[in-house]
Formats: sequence, C-alpha cells, structure tokens
Amino acid sequence: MIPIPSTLAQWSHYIAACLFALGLFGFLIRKNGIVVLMCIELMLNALNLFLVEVSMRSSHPEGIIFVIFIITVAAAEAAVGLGIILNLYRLKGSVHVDLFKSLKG
Amino acid sequence: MDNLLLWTILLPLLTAVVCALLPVKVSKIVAVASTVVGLLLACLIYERFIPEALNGFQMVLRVPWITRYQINFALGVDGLSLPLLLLSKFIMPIALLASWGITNHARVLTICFLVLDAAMAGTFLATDIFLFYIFWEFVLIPMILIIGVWGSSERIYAALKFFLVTFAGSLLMLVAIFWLYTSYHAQFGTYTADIASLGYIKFSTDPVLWGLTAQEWVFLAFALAFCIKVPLFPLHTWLPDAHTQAPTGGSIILAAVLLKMGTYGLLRFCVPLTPDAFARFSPIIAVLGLVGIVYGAWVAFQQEDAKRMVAYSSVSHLGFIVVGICALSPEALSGAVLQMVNHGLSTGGLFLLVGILYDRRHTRKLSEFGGLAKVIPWYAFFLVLISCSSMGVPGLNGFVGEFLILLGTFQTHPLWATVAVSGVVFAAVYTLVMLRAVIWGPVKNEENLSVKDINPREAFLLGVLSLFIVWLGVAPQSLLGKIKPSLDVYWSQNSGNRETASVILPPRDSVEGEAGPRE
Amino acid sequence: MRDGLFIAFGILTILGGLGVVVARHAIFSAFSMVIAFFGLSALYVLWGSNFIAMLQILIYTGAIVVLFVFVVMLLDLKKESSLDTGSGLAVMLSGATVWFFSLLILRAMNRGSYFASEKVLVSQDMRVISHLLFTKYLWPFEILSLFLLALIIGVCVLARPDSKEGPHK
Amino acid sequence: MNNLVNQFFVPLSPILAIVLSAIGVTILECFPKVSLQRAKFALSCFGVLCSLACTLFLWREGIGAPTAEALSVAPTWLAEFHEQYRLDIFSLAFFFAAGVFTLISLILVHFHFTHREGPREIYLLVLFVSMGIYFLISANSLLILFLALELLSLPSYILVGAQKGDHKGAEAALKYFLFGSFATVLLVLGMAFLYSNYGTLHLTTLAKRIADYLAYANSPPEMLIFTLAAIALLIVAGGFKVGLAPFHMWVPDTYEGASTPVTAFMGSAVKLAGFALLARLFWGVLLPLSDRWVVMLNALAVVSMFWGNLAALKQDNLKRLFAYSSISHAGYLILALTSVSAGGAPQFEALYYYLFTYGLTFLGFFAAVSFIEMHEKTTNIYELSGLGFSKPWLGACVALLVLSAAGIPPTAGFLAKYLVFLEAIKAGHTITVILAVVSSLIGAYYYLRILVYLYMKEGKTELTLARKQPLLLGVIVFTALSMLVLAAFPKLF
Amino acid sequence: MQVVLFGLILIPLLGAILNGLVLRSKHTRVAGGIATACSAACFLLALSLSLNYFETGTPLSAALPWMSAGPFVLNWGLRFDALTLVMTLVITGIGTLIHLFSIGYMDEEKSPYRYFAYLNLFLSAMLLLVLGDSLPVLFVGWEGVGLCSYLLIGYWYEDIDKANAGMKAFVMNRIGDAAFLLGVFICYQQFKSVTFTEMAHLTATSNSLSVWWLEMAALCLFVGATGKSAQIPLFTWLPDAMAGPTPVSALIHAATMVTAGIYLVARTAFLFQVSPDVSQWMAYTGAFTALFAATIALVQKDIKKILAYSTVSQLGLMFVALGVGAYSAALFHVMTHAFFKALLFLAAGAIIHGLHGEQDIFKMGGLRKHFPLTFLFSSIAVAAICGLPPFSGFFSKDAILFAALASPTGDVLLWGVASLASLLTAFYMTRFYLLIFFGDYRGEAHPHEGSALLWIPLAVLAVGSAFAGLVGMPHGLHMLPDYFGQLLSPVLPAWQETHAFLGEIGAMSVAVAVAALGIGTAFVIYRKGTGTGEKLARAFSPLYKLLLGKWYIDELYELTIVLPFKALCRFSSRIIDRAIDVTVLFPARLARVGGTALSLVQVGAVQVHLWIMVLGGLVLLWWALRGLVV
Repeated sequence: MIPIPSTLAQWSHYIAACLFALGLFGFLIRKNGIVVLMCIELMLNALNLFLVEVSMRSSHPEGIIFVIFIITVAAAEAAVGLGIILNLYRLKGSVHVDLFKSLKG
Repeated sequence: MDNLLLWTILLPLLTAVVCALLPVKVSKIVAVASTVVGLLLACLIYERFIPEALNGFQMVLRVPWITRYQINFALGVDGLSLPLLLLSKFIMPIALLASWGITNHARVLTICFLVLDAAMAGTFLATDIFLFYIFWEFVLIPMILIIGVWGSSERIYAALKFFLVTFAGSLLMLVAIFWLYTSYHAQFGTYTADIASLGYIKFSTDPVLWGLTAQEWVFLAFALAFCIKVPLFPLHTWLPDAHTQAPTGGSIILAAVLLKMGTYGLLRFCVPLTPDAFARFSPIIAVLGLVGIVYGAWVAFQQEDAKRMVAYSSVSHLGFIVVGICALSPEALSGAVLQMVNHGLSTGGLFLLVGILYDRRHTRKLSEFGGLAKVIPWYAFFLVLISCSSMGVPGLNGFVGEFLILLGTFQTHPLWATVAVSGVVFAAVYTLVMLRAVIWGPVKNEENLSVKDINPREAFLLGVLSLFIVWLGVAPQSLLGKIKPSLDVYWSQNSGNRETASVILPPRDSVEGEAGPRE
Repeated sequence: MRDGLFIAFGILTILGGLGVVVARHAIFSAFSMVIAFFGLSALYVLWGSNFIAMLQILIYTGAIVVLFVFVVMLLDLKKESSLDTGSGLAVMLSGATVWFFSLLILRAMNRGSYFASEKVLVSQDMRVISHLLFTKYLWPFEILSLFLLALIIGVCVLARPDSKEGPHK
Repeated sequence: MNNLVNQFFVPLSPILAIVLSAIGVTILECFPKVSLQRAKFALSCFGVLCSLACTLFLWREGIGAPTAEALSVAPTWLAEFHEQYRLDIFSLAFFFAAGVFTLISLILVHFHFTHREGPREIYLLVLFVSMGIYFLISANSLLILFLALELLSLPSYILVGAQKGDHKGAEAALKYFLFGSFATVLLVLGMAFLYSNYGTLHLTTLAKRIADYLAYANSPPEMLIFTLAAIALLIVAGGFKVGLAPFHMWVPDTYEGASTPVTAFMGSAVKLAGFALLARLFWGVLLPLSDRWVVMLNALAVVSMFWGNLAALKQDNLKRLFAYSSISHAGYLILALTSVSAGGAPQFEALYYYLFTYGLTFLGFFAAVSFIEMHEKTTNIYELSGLGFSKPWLGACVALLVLSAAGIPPTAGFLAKYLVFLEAIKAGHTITVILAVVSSLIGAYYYLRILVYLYMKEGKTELTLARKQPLLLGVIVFTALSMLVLAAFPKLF
Repeated sequence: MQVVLFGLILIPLLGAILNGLVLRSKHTRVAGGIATACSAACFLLALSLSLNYFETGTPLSAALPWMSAGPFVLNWGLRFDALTLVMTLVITGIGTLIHLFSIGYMDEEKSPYRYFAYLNLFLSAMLLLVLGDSLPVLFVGWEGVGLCSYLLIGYWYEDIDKANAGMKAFVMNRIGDAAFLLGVFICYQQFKSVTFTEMAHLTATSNSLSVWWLEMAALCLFVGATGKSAQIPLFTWLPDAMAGPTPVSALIHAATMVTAGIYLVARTAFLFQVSPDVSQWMAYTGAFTALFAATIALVQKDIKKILAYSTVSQLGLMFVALGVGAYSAALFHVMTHAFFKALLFLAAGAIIHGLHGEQDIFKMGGLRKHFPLTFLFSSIAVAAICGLPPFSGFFSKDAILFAALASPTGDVLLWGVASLASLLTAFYMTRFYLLIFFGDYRGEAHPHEGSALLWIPLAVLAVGSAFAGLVGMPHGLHMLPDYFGQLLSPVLPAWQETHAFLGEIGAMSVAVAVAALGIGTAFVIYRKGTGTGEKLARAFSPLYKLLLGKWYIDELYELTIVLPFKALCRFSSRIIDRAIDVTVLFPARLARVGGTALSLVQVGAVQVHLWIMVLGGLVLLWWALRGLVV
C-alpha cells in the first residue's frame, strides 16, 4: 500500500493528454504515411497511460487487462497499416498520403 | 377469396404476371380481356352496392397485416369510392386499347398498365390509411415508366418532374399519417390505421407552431399532397409537362383517374379527419380552386400544343371539383363526385382524340392542323361531341357535374359560384378556339389532306366514351342515385357539428365492430 | 524522488512524442518514438504497473518500433527537404482543432469523477493479471487469438508480392 | 458433459460454426499449390449455413442462454463465460441477418473473383470479418466490443486493399484504415472514460451502475462528465463505422475503391455490426441518459441524410452513388436508434427490419453491379442504359431494389422507413422526421435516375451473358423478391 | 299522351341521328326529306296537342328522372301550356316550312345530311327549350340551340370567317348563359325548387323570399336573355351569324332561337313582376337596342345584314313590351315577327340563291321582273314589318307601342324611342324593298326564280304574315276578340292600362303615321335607285361612316375586351406560369447546388477528411460537455 504521489495523480493525465494531442496533431498534418501510423501509436499509448492511471488509482485490474489488449491490437494495427503503406509504395513509389486522392467528389 | 374488391386488385396483378410470361401479342389481348373482366367486376360491385346501407363501407375485407401496429389489409367501398372505382376500371381497357399501336416494349407497357390498374383500384378501395398510402405512392411507379419510356421527346424531364413534385406532397402526408397514428395511440391506448376510426381523434386547440394547431398542420400536410395531385393552381406546373409527354394511354389515365385521387383524398381524409381545419382553410383552397378555374382556362387559351391545352383545361375543370368540395353542400358534393367521373370521360376522350391525331401527323401543334372536318369527318364529330362535354354543354355529362357543383356552391358561397361561373365562358373560349384550329377552316397544310379517319378500334373507343358521356348527361341518376344516400350521410357528418349528425345517424362503429376506438 | 522521476520521465515522454511529430525523416520519428515509449514504461513503473511497463518495452519498443524502422529502411525514403505538413493553413486549423479537442478532454479529466479515488496503490502483479486473463477474461483472450490468426493471414495477403495467380488457375 | 453441450456449445453454436469453417478454410489455405477455391467457397458457405441453422434452431428453442439458476450450479468458468457472452433475442436476430449477409457476400465474392485476380484467402477474410460481427453482436463487455470491432475491421481493411495492383483499392484501404484506426482510438478513449467513471468493462454492470448513478438524487452533474464525453466519443467511433456524417468521409472513397463484392459486404454486414455496436452501447448501457444522446444522434442523423442524399445527386458511379445513399440510410437508421421515448423501451423491430431490408437491398444491388461490371468493366450508371428491356427480369429486379432503397411502396424499403418514422414520431421527433422525409425526397431523385437509365435510355449494346451465373442471378432475384415478400409478410420477423 | 311530349323532342332528335350518323346521304332530297318529315311530324303532333289543349284547357306535363343530389331533385320535366303551345306551333310550323325551303336552297351541297341533321337537332333543342318545365331543362334547350346555331353558322366551315362567326355567337351566348346559370342558382336558393309552376306559386304565396335576391335572379335571367336575343350589350353576334345558310338565318336567327330570350322572360314573368326596376331596365334596353339596330340597318348594303339588324331591332321592341309588362303583346310580336321575318329571310334566300350568292343590295335592283313571286311575298312581309294595317306586324307592333305608352311602367320616352325605331324600320325596309325590286338591275349575275320548293314556303309564310295579326286584334278596334291574349291569359300576367295622353286608337294612328312617314321618306330617296342615297351619304359622311361601321361596336369590344383578354392570357401563360414553374422547381435547383458543394468538400485528401471527422467529434464533445467543462 503506497500512497499515490500528488504529482502523479495530478499530472499523469496531463502527460497522457499532451501525448494524445501530439499524436492527433501529427496524425492530421504529417504527410508521410509511416509517421501518420506512428502518430496513431502515440495516441494509443496516451490512452494506455490514462487507463493505467485509472486502473492503478482504483486498484482495479480490469484497466490493466484492457491495456494488454490494446497493446496487442495496436501491434496488429501497426502491422496491417504498414502492409497497406507498403502496398501503396509498391504502386506509386512514395508514402506521401496526399498523393492518393484519386477517389473524390 | 370471394371478396370482389380484392379481386379488382388481384386480377390485374395476376394478369400482369401472366402477361410477363406470354408472347407480346397474346399478352395484349389477355390484358384487355382482364381489364374488361375488371370492368365487369366493378359493375358487379355497382350492382351489389346497397345505397341504403348508410353505415360506412360495404363489402369490407380485413386481413391482419402488421399486427404490431394494427395495420390491416382492409378494403371497402362506399359512395365516394364507387364512382371512382367504376371510372378507373372503365378507363383501363380504353387506355390499353388506345396504346394498341405502341410496338416498342409493348409487353412492359401492358404490365405497367395492369399494375397501375391494381394500384388505382387499391387507392380508391383502401380503408386502411397505411394501405391507402402504399397504393397512393405505388401508382407513381408505373406512371413514371409510362411517361418516361413511351413518352415524347422531353419525357424523362416530365417523368421526373411528375414524380418528384407529387412525391414531395405525399411525403409530408406521410408525416401527418404518423402523427394521426400516434395521437390515436396516445388518446385511446391502441393503434389503428382504420381511416374512419382515425376520425375520432380529438385535437387540442393549442397552437403548436406558427399559430397553427396540430389539426391544422395535419390538414395542411394532407391537403398539400392532394392539392398537388389535383392539381390546384400554383402547384399545377407538373401537369402540362406530364400530360404533354405521356403517351396517349398514359395521358388518358393520368387525366381520368390519377388527378381524381387528389380530390378523392380531399374528400376521404381532409374533410372527415380534420373538420375544423378544413373549415378554416377551405376558403383559401376554394379561392385557389377558383383561380385555377379562371387561370387554367386563360392559359389553356394560349397553348400551341393540343395536349398542353387539354392539360390546362384539366386544371380548370378540377378547380370546379375543388370548389365543390370546399363548398360542402350536398349538391356540390354530389356534383364534385360526379364531375370526377365526367372529367375522366371527357378529358380522357380528348386525350384519346389528340393522340389519334398525333399518331397520324406526329405533331400536336394546333397551327399544323386546320380544316380536318373535311378530311376526317368522323373524327371531327367525336371531337365536337367530346369538346362539348368538356365545356359543359347540357345534355352531356360535363354539364350535370358542373351544374350541381355550382348550384351547391351558390347555396353556401354565392360569390365563389359567381366567379366559378365565369369559367364556363372561358371554357367555351378555349375549346372553341381549339376546335377552330383543328377541324374548321380551310385545309392549309398539304399533309393534312392524306390523314386517315379513325379506324374501327378508335371508333369503338370513342363510341363507348361518347355513349357514356351522353348517358351520364341524360341519366346521371343511375350513378347519382346509387351514391346519394352515402353522400348525404357524408355531408351530414362533416358539415357543422358532428353531434347532431350522430344523433340522426347510427354511430359509425355500430356496424363494423372493429371500427371504433377500442379500449 | 518519485515526483522528480515522474517529472523527468514525463518530460521525456512528451519530448519523444514531439520528436515523432516534428522529425523530418521517418527514421528520426521512429527513434523519437522509442524515447517516448521508454519514458512511458518508466511512468508505468512509477504507477506500480510493472507488467505493463515490461510489455511496453517488449512489444512496443521491441516489436512495433522495430517494424517501423524496418519498413522505413526497406522503403529507402529520401530525407525530405522540409517538414511534410501540407499548407500552413491546414496546420493552423489542425492545431486549433487539436488544441480545443485536448482542452476539452483535459478539462473533462480534471473535473470528471473517477469511480474510486483511494489514494493508495495496490500492486497489480503478473499473477493477478494472468489469473484474470485465464478465468474471467478467457473468452476475450480466445477472441484475441482468433484476431491474431486473422491478422497473420491478412498481413500475408497484404505483404505477398504481386502474384499473377488467379484463384482458379 | 451434457451441461457443456447445453450451456456452452449450443449457445455458442452460431459462432462456432463460423469459427470451425474458418479453421477448415485455413487448413485448406495450407495447400497453395492446389486450387481449392471452390472447396473453400463451399466450406465457407456451409459454415455460414450451419450458423444460420443454429441461429434458427436457437430461435425456435427459445434463445438458449442458460438461466441464472442453471448457471449457479454450473462450473465457474461457464458462468464467467456467460457473463461475457450475451445471447438474447437481439443477438439472435442480428446473427441471422449477419449470416444471411455473409452468405450472400460470399456468393458475390465467389462470382467476382472467379473472373479476375484476387487473393486466395478472400473467403477466409470474409469469414473473419463475419466472425468479428458475431462476436460484436454477442459481446457483453467493452473489451469484447473493442476486440470484435478490431477483428472485423482489420480483415476488412485488407479486403478493401486486397486486389493487387489496384490503385483505387490501395487508396481506399489507406483511407479506410486511417479512419478506422483513428475511430478505434476514439472508441478506446470513450471506453476508457466509461471505465474511469464506473470502474467496469462489463456492459450489464455498467448499465446498472449508470442507472444507480442517475437514481442517486444528489449526484452532481460533474459525475457525468466522463460519461457524457464517452457518449460523444462513442458516437464518433460508432458513427464512423456506420458511415454517419460527418464521420463518413471514408465511405464514398472506400466503397468506390473496394471491389464490388467487398463493398457489398461492407455496406450490409459491417454496417449491421456498426449498428449492433451502437445499439449495444446506447440501448444496452446508456439508455437512461437518452435525453443527452438522442439530440446529438438526431442532429447527426439529419446531417447524414442530407449530406448523403445531396452529394449522391451528382454521382455517376454506381458504387459511389450507393455509398452516399448508404450514408443517408445511416441517418434513417440512427433515427430508429434514437426512437426511445423517455422511460420507454427501445423499438428494436424497426431498426432491425430496416437494417435487414436495407442490407438485402444493398447486396442485391451490388450483385447486379457486379454482374454489369463483369460485362462492361465499369460501374458507371450509363452501363445500365436500356437494361430494363434488354434483360427484362434483371432490370425489373434492379428496379425493385432501387425502389426499395428509395423507400417507395410497395417495397420493404418503404415499410422499413415507415416503421422507423413512425417510431420516431412516437418518440416525439416530429421535426426530425419532417427533415428526414424532405431528404428522402431529394434522395428519390437519384434513385429515379437509375430507373431512368434502366428504362428510359437507349442501351448502347445488348448485354450478352458470357457464362451462366445461376448463383448470382439467384441472389439478385432472391433479394428483389424478398423486397416484396418482406413487405407483404413483415410478420416473418 | 304524356309520352307524346317526349316525342316532340325525340322525333327531330332521331331525325338528326338518322341523317347525321346513320344514313349520311349526299342527296339533298333524301336528307332533306327525312328532316322535313320529322319536322312535319312534330308540327302535326304539336297541332294535335294544341287541339287537345283547346279541348281540355289543362296543361299537359310529363317527367323522367334526371338528377338528384341532396335535397335537390331535378326531372326531365316537360309541360305543354298555352305559352308553349304558341311557341311550339311557331317553331314546328315555320320550322317545317324552312326545312322544305332548305331542300331547294341547299340543292348543290356536298354534305346536306350534316345540314339537315343540325337543323333537326336545333328543332329538338328548341322544342325542349319551350317545353321544359324548369329552368335547367329550359337551359338544356337554351344551350342546345346555341350549339346548333354555332354549328349552322359555321356550316361552311372552310371559310374561316364563318367558323369565327359561329364561335363569336357561341361565346357571346355563353356569357349570357353564365348569367342564366346564376339566375337558376338564385332561384334554387330562394325557392328550393327550379320548376316554373312551383316558383310561380311560391312567389305568390311565400313571404320568406328576399325581394333583392329575386331581383337579382330576374336581372341574371335578363342578362341571359340579352345574350340569346341579341340585345345591348350582347347583340354583335347576330349580324355576324348571317354567315350561315340563309334558311338558318330565317329559322334560328329570326323566327325562333333569338326569341328564346323573350320566351324566357315571359316564362319567368312572376320574377319580373316583382322586380319593377329590372323590368324598367329591360324596357329601356329593348328600346335603345331597337333604335340602335335600326340606325345601323339604315345604311347597310348586305341584304342579310339589313335583316339581321332589323331582327335585333324587332327583338328590342319585344323587350320593351316585356319590360312594361305586356307579355302577351311581346309574344304576339314574336309570332308575327316569326312569320314576316322568316318570310323576308327566305325571300332574301331565294334571291341570293337566284343571284348565285350575291348579297349586296346595291348590286340588285329591278328584280321584281325576275322574281315575281318572291316580289309579291316580300311586299306583304315589308308591309307587315313596316306596320301597315292590316298586316300582322301592324297589330303586334301597335300593341307594343301602346303598352310602352300606357303601361304603369311605361312612359312617353319609351314610347317615343320605340316609335322612332318603328319610323326607321319603315324607312330602311322600304329602302331594302326599293333597292332590290325596283329601279334597274345593277348586278352581273343572271337572276332566275327558284323552284317550287323555294316559293311554296314563302307563300305559306306570306299568308301568315298577312293574317296572323288578326288573332290578336286590339280591343280598341272592337272588331275581333283578342284570341291571342285570351289564350295566354292563364300563363302570363296581363298589364293594366293606365291613362295616357293618347288612347289606343290614337296611338295606333300615330304608329300608322310614323310608318307612312318612314315609307314616304325612303320612297323619296330611293325611288330612283341609289343616287340620292349616295348623295346623302356624302353629305353626312361622318354619320354615314359611323352607321356603316355599325357604330364601331365590334371594334370597341375588340379593343376593350378581346385584346386585353388575350394579353391577360398571354401574360398568364408566358410570365406567370413560367414564374410558378421556376419557383416550384427552385428547391430542386437548390438541391443540385448543395450536391455540388458537398462533392467539392470531398476533396480526396485523406487528412482533410479526417480533419472534418475530428471537427465533427469536437462539436459533439463540446455539445455533450457544454456547461460542465466549458
């Protein structure tokens, strides 16, 4: 039984939020497909941090379980995302996402 | 399955399926035969219809359908629907035969007509508001196909316009139907889609939006749908296009039956379901009808295209019917119902005649014709006769309806009748101008000299139409007498206060056990 | 001590995240991501969730980032001359959106009430978690296995080089 | 043993059938040198058929979820399993729909990829997506919802980009993937918020706690902050999945870019899953807060209807056109979702009926598109010219399907709209319904355009059937007929 | 016996159908024979009915159901009373003669069956008009005769002017008909019945009637009558109607149809009795129409136009009689006028036929040699119309003039105007007579007398013109009883003689003097052909042109009514309808614009799409949390 440090309790979710915001920002503005994927990972990690915080604060293990699943899924998503990016690279020789806008209107 | 009403709907549908499988020529014959049988069925219904049975619908059929919402497949016939059923069944073989000459995709055309037949019969016979709506909208589909596939050059535009404008109105009606339906549920704790039962809804008198009460909104939603279909004055612009572009058979049905669905709807829904709102708004609608009478005639007078002229004349004629409905006097009511039939015969006949001319000359421009009385005397004879019916020459059917409408309207609203009477004059103007342009005068155009007179098939159609035109002019009592008691009841229930009416008459739900509100 | 560590690793994490977003070359983004993940796992340790911290290092840093780096290397992307962010307007709009978005989230996190707020930490060690995984969360766990099977097959489909082979050849 | 059968295998049988057939297909995949496509197709179909049969069996036998008493004497793991696995009438109904959609999609896939190159594993991927849908439908925990959603999403990203060398497919996959993963992030964020507020991932418990929270008279509004934020985020995530504006931007691009049967599958089964997710969350959990989310969802529904219908007016590509149409239909479906009067129970029937008929319409139409694509190589609306006469039966079926999509009587599409609107009016959403009605008027125009091309334009060439395609034509006829049958006998549901 | 009443209508109707639809004979004699036979059968039937009436003295009536709606019940009710008797005899009698004449006149026609079918149809409608026992039934005949008139005027439809004349007649009649209908509605509103007997009965007995409404009814019916009987302001169609075959002009536009208005007013006399203002108006309208038409007739050159304006003028006189309450005098004049005007028209027809279509009297002259019989009969007719005793016109016109003077509602002005009209009538008829039959022949065509079919009817009519007046001798002469008045007395109210400055004999003397003056003046001017007349015309050139141009009433109507109406129609069709169409379709256009805009939003760049999604989520989040965190 260790008391929660006040900084941890007060600032942890700030870090999560910052990370999330950074991820989201990068997600929206970066044109390199791979970096965009990384930004998604950043956002997921921010969520993980938040979930761990919640779970630990309440001494409740479900959040941790959730985090484990999220990590797994994130890995899978990264794999699929990279596969898709690879596919695109094969077609166009670039991973610049704005090159792919033939579908519109 | 021994219900006649059901067969009036089923028969054409089954025939449509059969026709889809048969060779084209056979399918045409089968279709005509089937519609003739349909007509006989309608006659049988007419025969079995008991005028004195005052309590609502007769030959009722009720099959549970969506039980969860108490929606039934319910059919019935009363004095309002009987004439229109007869009309639609009568017009159908005529329309089919009028389209006999169409050779491209003739089988599909036949099927469209048959489906239309079923849908129209269903519209007039449905006593369940949901079923009514289904048929009401379903009519549009075969009709736009008929216009859009077999029409003239601008057919697609006309078909889309026809569909979208009429669909627009009916969608708002749908919302009103929902509203009625849920209100009934809120008030009586049970659902019903029975049209008569929905009349028991008590509306609050508080305004809900823009100072109008719920009842008025419901009324407006219904009225919009029906007035577009009629079509009432500012909502009429789809009609000339649809009529002009449609093939002859389509025009005939459109004019003869489809427009009547609007006036029928006004009578069937707007008046009984929302009586107070009707009382409040009927002057506006009547004024629009009056404007339509006059305006339709004026515009018809200016038309170059024969079909457009007849179309605008429909606007004018239907104006009479609307005014008659709004006047809500027993004479005008009978007149309006009769006039629906009359207009169907005369305008249907006119479209047939224009179509015959179009078949021969491939133009409908009035200026292309002239002097045809010399070349095709029989055609001229029928044109004059049916034109006379259209402009209400007494002794023919058009007069009886118009006369009763005006007579009845004058009893409640002398001013309306006075304005409407001017329509009689204008009708003569544009009809006579049309006659002059087509059959009188010298034969100016060489091509007109080789025009052939009507063939036996056309002569038969025109003859039958003329026969009924004269018949209804001379002996309208055969129809009026059948529907009179029913209309009298209708009138007494819907004019003034309902309490006295219910004292005079047995309550509506005493005959149909299920009709009334259930606890 | 814990506070100091927390602040340090927190800053490290955020800097790592920033690096991911602003690095010009993808490979630097990947390396920044390693820094961020490392900081995060440290934070997990501080929160007392050693198991997650371990997973973070193993899976994220060890597998995912490696995957990224591998792909970046494979694709041989040239170093971009400027940050590939699109027009300034887009950046500003996105920035404003993100700022407002995170503001809302953050304030929600600040004001929202957590379901329990005993100021204590209970160690969630591996035993507890694995027990849960194999009893209460066995069903999701099995689904996860199917998920991974699907993933393997899917990635196979994606990554397989163009085969001119039709299904019925 | 009997217990195990009755309380585990039997309730799980619809899913098990799919899983087993998927494993079977996986085994078949191990022999890449042999062309086993037909066998895989047959096995997949067999699995789905078995699943359907199991569903119907369970339906007839009265759902089949064990009772509380039965569970109290059952082994712990079984009780814990049933805590996570939810088998109710909702699940069964959605199982059935998902099964039917999957089966038809499989047929479409089979047809499509018989004639062109595609991955061998496509049936397997479809089965995985379908599996994900089944899990999602029967989920009783946020965790499983999340997992199942991923299980159905990842293979569908791959399905979209499955055709090698197809620029459009690859682009569509990228867009779908980016949207999907971002939606996942938001979904998880929402779930995390719910979890942080209530401390559980279990849906039933969650629902109970929310109800308790609200019942607790002095609960300050701050207590609901996480829940409300979660509502917003779940709407975004679910809205993405069902293609609700403004989270729909991927839909046109992806539907256009994906191969036709995949689009059909996504537009029917995946959309169904999206609604299962939304219904599970908003009806199962957040119902007491309906006054909060109904407004939001209704607003989005209206935006969706108009956005979809208006944007569809300009489209000439049938797939894109139906993509926009599906956006507007998402709006109508959301209306069914929000038709919960205060304190009233949600009206499951309307939503389900709409989903089912719409799914069939979509599948049937895309079967026809697939057919046309095979002959004409494009999916442009012009390819339909004159089809109504050159192929009267096919044309009639397409016309019927289009009419149903437009919601014109006497098709099931109309009845579906009718029920949805009725429920919405009952719930008091009159203005929304009026707007919905106006938007369906706009929509009628582009559906009519299809009808115009079918019947009113001259066809360029006569379509000649390259090969007999009984299955595909069977699908088209079946879906078209079901539009009439479902309308005539809605009691089948 | 009652069935016989329907027979009166059905026989000519069957004749029409037989001729027009079944046989369609191209031989004038066959078609004409059938038609004439039908007409003659009607005459015999009418005669037997009349005899029956004379014997029993009770009206005969018959009814078949027509329509019923609510409380309104209407029958095809026919009633044969004294008024009907007179009209029926005139119609069938003169009708038969004219049918007969037509056989000779239309001998070179290509489709005579059409002509005779129309003629029989007309007879049927006209009989229905006079037999109908209620306003609507009367109206059926009323419109029926209008239709036949339209068809017959436009019989030679290949000449577009003739078709136009028919149309003009129909439309102008329709204006009157509209008013007629309003009158019917008012009657129904007041009496809850539309049969004449009931209405008359109620007028006499009921006190719940609104006099104002009754006056309105009378006014409406009068307006209806002005349409059919060509009174101001609806008279311009009648001269144009001369485009039809001359026998038609004789039958329809002189003898029978145009008098339907008179008949209507007489039939609804009970209404006009209680509407003195309307009666007064009617009298003045009639008087001024009489004068007005007479002035125009003074200078016309077309033989039929002169007769047409003369008809208008004579009808005006009848309305004067009706207006002052002398219904029986009006009817009397209807009868005598039918004889002499039909005779005049038929004579004109014989001449036109003999001159191969020449109608300009300035190109005639001296025809008494070529048409001796026609000349003889015309002389009688002219004498009658000028009012020379003892020809029929004298008695009837005198009765009217005296009534205009001595009736309670009459006055000197009325009498003066009517007498002036008589003076002018005498003048222009004498001019007509002199220019045609005397002097030298000024035309080119070779004149010849027609066949017996042409002159036999003339002879019969001449007898009528000469002696028909004797049945209505004025009391003042104390020679013969007023059979005519006695016959009609059960049906028509009598007028009360009041003291005037002239007695009956005095008025008669003045009338004769006036006639003599007119004849004398004309004789002075036209004795030697056209010379003096032309000089006078030059002397009074503006007036002459005004009269020759018929006071330019047609042009006035064209300018004030027809052109504005056409402009209005064009405006409605080209501007208003277009505007409505654009307005109705505006939402559709708007939707297309919206669709285009939304397609533009879909730019294809994935991050823009994502940004929109984020924005949407942001708005949702803000909405969900508003008030709590922001």
